[in-house]
Amino acid sequence: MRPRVSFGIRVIVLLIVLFAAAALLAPWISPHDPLRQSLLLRLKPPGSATASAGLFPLGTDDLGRDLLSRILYGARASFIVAILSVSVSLVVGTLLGLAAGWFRGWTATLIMRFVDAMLSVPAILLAVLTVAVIGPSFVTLVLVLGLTRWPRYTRVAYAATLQVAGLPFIAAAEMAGADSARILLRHILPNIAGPLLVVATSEFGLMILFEAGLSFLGLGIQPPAPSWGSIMSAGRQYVERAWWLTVFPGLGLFTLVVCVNVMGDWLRDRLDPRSAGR
Amino acid sequence: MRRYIARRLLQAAIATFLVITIVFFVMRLSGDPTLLLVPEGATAEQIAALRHALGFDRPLAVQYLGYLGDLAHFDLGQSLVQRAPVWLIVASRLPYTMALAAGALVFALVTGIPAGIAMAVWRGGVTERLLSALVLAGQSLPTFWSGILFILLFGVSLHWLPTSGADGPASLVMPSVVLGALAMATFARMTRISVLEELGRDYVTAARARGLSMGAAVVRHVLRNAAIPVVTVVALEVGNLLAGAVIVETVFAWPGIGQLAMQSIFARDFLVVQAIVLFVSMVYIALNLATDLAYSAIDPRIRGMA
Amino acid sequence: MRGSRVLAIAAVAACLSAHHAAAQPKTELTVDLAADAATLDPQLQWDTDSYSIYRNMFDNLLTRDVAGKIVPQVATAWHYTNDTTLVFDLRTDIKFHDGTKLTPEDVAFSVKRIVDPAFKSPQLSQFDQIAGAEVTGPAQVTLRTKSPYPALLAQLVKLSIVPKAYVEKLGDVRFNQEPMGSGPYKLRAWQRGVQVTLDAMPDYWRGKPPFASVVFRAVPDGPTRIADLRAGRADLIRGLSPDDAEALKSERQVRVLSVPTERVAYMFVNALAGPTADVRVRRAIAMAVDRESLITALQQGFAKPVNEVLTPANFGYDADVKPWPFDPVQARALIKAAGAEGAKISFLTSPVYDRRLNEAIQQMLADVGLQVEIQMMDQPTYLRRRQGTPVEAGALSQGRWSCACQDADGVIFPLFRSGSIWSKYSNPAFDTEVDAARATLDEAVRKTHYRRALDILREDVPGVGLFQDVAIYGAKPQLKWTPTANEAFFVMDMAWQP
Amino acid sequence: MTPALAVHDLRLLIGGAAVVDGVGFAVAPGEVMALVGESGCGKSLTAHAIMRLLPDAVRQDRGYVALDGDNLSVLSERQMRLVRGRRMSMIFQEPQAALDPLSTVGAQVAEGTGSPLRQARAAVLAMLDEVGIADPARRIDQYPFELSGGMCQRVMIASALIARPAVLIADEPTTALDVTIQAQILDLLRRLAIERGTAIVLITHDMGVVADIADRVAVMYAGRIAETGDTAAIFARPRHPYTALLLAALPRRTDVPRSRLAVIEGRVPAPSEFPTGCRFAGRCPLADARCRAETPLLREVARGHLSACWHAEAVR
Repeated sequence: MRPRVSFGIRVIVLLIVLFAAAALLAPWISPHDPLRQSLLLRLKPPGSATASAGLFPLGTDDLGRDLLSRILYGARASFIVAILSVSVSLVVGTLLGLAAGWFRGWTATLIMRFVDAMLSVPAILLAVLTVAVIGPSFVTLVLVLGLTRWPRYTRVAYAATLQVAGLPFIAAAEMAGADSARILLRHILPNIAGPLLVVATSEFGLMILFEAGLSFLGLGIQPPAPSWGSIMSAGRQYVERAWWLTVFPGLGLFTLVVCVNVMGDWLRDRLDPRSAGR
Repeated sequence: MRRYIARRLLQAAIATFLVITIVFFVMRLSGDPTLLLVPEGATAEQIAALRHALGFDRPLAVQYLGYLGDLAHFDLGQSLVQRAPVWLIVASRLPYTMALAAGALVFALVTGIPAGIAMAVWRGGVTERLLSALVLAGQSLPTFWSGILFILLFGVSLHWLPTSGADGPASLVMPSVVLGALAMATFARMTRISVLEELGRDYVTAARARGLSMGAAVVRHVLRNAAIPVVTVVALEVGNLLAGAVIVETVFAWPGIGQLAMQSIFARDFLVVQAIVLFVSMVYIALNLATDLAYSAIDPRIRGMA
Repeated sequence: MRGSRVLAIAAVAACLSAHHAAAQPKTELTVDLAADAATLDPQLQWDTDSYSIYRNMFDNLLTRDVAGKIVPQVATAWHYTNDTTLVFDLRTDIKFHDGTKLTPEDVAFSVKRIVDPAFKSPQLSQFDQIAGAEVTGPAQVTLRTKSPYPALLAQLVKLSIVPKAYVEKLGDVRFNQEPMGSGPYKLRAWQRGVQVTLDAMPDYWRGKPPFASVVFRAVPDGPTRIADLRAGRADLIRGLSPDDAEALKSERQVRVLSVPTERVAYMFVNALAGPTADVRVRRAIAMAVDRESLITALQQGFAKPVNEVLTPANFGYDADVKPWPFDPVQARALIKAAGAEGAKISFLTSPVYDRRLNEAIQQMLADVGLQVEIQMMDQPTYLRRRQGTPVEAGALSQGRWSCACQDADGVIFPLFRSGSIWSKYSNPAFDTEVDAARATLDEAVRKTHYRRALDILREDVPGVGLFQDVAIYGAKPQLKWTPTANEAFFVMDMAWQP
Repeated sequence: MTPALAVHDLRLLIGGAAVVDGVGFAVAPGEVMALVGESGCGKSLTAHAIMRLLPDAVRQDRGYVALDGDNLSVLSERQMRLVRGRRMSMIFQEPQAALDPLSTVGAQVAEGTGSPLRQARAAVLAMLDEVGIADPARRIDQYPFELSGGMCQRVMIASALIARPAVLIADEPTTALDVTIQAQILDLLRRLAIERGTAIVLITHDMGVVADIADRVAVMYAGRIAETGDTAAIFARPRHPYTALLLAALPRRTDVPRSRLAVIEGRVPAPSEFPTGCRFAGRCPLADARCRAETPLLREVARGHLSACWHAEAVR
């Protein structure tokens, strides 16, 4: 955990890059069309090959689709949902936090009380509820995840803004006639970016887990579009006969989340030494 | 102190009210459960008649005020699907979730805290490396995946434990471990930091200078001081355990309120869902409050101020 | 509240420490269902799991035998005095579990209770053709319907008789928690979400029940139900998937029981809006779906081919109606002719429906040049759109239809009759036939009308019958039981093999 | 006579750097020996090394400590535990930090006896009384936060001396305290040393404190002993330029006695940049080529007075 780029961190970064590349390049590196079914090739074990269809390195699912291709495309879904929902909550949370920290008074009370209320409902429960009721779709998923997870950013941004706003150079900028928006964006935001980045990284891992979890419950990415969660959910029915359907996507998910978490710890140690290791 | 508690209680009340309101309206975003209740051949008139009888043709504001009015009389209402008092339905499932949450908490505490202590005391060694790998795993394992793997390994292959359901104490083991893994990781990390911080303090050296062994110093002095930040996370984790129960209870077919919540959400059994969310949020809020009060139990400095 | 909480905790403790001995000879029957009963009041919820449990605690006015024929139960005989008046003679030797006699008043009360709008029974629409019920003799009840109603007897098969005095004393809410009937079993304990335990009534009027007690457990997870059966924790399990059944077939300690049901798997095809408003496209879709491979590959043979949107278990089914053949070449040509090549076709669905079937059909239609977009939504939204205007309803969706009345009137009438909420199809000729079949009690005449109606449907294709669903059960080999098409679950009909 | 405590040729390493190098001294029963130096000179590490309570990062690769003639380095950790508190104890710079905030005063003092407070209560009360705590019966059940800094240090002393150890290591015991309290604590230590015959190793950076209570003094610079001898002799005539500068910086008695040693120009080199030769050469007005090339060893410049300077005789 020492703040220098150790061998372990290099491996982690490499793995994350590999995952991202797999997600990005899925259409080109997948051996099969992830949606192409073949009812005659259902539930074939890893390594199965047929003369006509070729090799299925990780086997096939319950509709005879290639599991490896579906996992590669599933990485895509994980990344896109996580990136978008983290962006949504980062933007919403930061803006609210900045506003609360800058204007203080009633604005701050209002915003921070709402943050308290949001934090007093377990986010996953709220997400499950909302998605189940609105009906699952990609947009719903991103919005619900994004809009249930912003309070953590608000808290961090609020505390950091309060701290930075008290520093002399801000007063100087104010006296020089800069308006609030300019000060917030040009002077304060860059100074609170570090802690926000730390939160965003740890949230990134959580979002990947949430997406998979909701898809597992049938509330996330909808079949036939591949997502790690929905592949596992379908695979659960066949857990005794087709273990590969749950083991491989889960392994991908687990590895990616481990990498993101390690990365998050490392970033935190570098950028936010006060809370080292937390 | 009393004023502080009063203020916190007021905050809690506002938060609860917001939660109730959000959930009430979210649940009604996609319409009412009438369509789910009628037989397939029902005509439009028959559907309208049942909707009227159930009161779902009233304006939302009227339904909302009615619900608040009932709540004010501590009336959670009657389940549309089960036609029984909501409190009875929730209360009959609650013991299962409590058993599961307690099992998970016990698992997380008895593994996480010693692991955290060990990582701090034997820092830099093989022990720490092994344990931090374990902690990282606990933190990164999706419960629905580890749940299935456990079922596959201990239930299907080894036949050690029942695969799912609530069938004897053995069936509590797997869901508790799976649900508790994340909390275990959190406790271990928190304990490690906290103990490390305390180990560096003079009073530890002073205690050892008086002839105490390292172990005795840790047990007699370090743990209690390190406990304060850990207590906070323990309380918060209990709330997260209740929320996490939604997925774990689904995977293990555990008949607690998490499973009930999922069933009721899909059946649009509004009042049951609202009652569960209300309950979980209140537990969450109460735990937060309890944490603050727990500080004073541990720390005489705060007790002095009370 | 506190007291009951304590009790509930004690109950969990008891359940957690209970050991399920698997020793023979067994007098207990343990059944794994997918869910707990929603209600045990037989006049409220009627989902399959609730139904399976409470029907064993009550007697019904009428019932069906194994062959599906309507036979007496509480009623001994019945006759129409005119097209809207039906007189039932009743047994006089039936007692409720508390020893009170089942009287005609109880029967009349049961009818009036379920049709009372204030009672808000979800089953109301099945009985709302009934205008009244009067006691007309010491062992006689007379029902009146609003108009001639051929499906009345089929509906009355589902009417359980509840004890008037007891219900009135407890009120509806408590009756649902402490139900009592006159059936072969009475309620011992109900652990919500976990299990319902029933005890036999040894002096039951139809004979001594086969098991001293029956436990219905809620086991939502399919693989767990199978594990329970294999391990002997359950004697009978419901809701096996075809894949599971196929895998279990070879095992000696388990017997797979299956029966074709009256449930028809069908595909709705919107005849009023979108690309499918063109009958050529609809016919092409009918020819593009390879129903044979759906049955063999997806259903593992646990399904029966059907010629129409109806099953042989329904009155009115006609095997002579010829379905469209599987012919992708012809289908592609038709689509080209209709100018619908590459057309986007929406396929509405919800998590309730078999995902694999959706995706398989999507692929089959893609093979003939139609771009199917599966739109997943939650069940209430799905129902609202499917039952809404033709434009809202989407082009396609799949469904599994059962009217629980085994009559064509309960299937093709609501699905395709103009004006019905499900129907996105309008053909006056068809309407005339199904209306006529509804207005008479003469079975031969009704059959003729249905044959004509089915011929019209075949040409117009507002829906495609995919297969007859098969209910699959897993049981211990020693259990003797013949499951029936109406998915009834009468413990009275089961026994341990000697 | 066997000294109560003798340190021989101690060397401590952090990484590769010898932060303490060749330190040795002896203390007789009832004697107060001061170890003086700027912060970072290794005096505090020496104290921890004597107690065998070094931080993980510090390694001792040479030398040993003898307590009443017994070589402590051959003891196991378990045996060492019996030495700590009973035969030798230690008090610290920040008394409030050195007390567990969550344990009562009495419980912590009792730890020195090895038995729980319930059994040791009378002894603890007596000890608290002996270190000058008023109303010990009330104080015994209080928590450290309820006590002033000076009282906390008295508690520390009580906990360190309750088992009547022969040696007390006092690591900057008065630095964190007010001037008046400082004097009281020093008096207390002095009195205990005389009454109980305890040998005291007093670690300090304050020559004023040394003048107050030390019988003998060892001046440390950059991990080595620069000069050692009787307090009176050294104050009368320092034989090391460093000591001379320290004494020169010492204000007269009437001035504020909490003078810092940093008044000497320049700063102590970091362990990684210790020069060859005399480590003080960089700041020494007398330094010449020899000082920068050869390490001066301690040599007797007067009876009982040793100095590690090539120019000991030239020091004024």
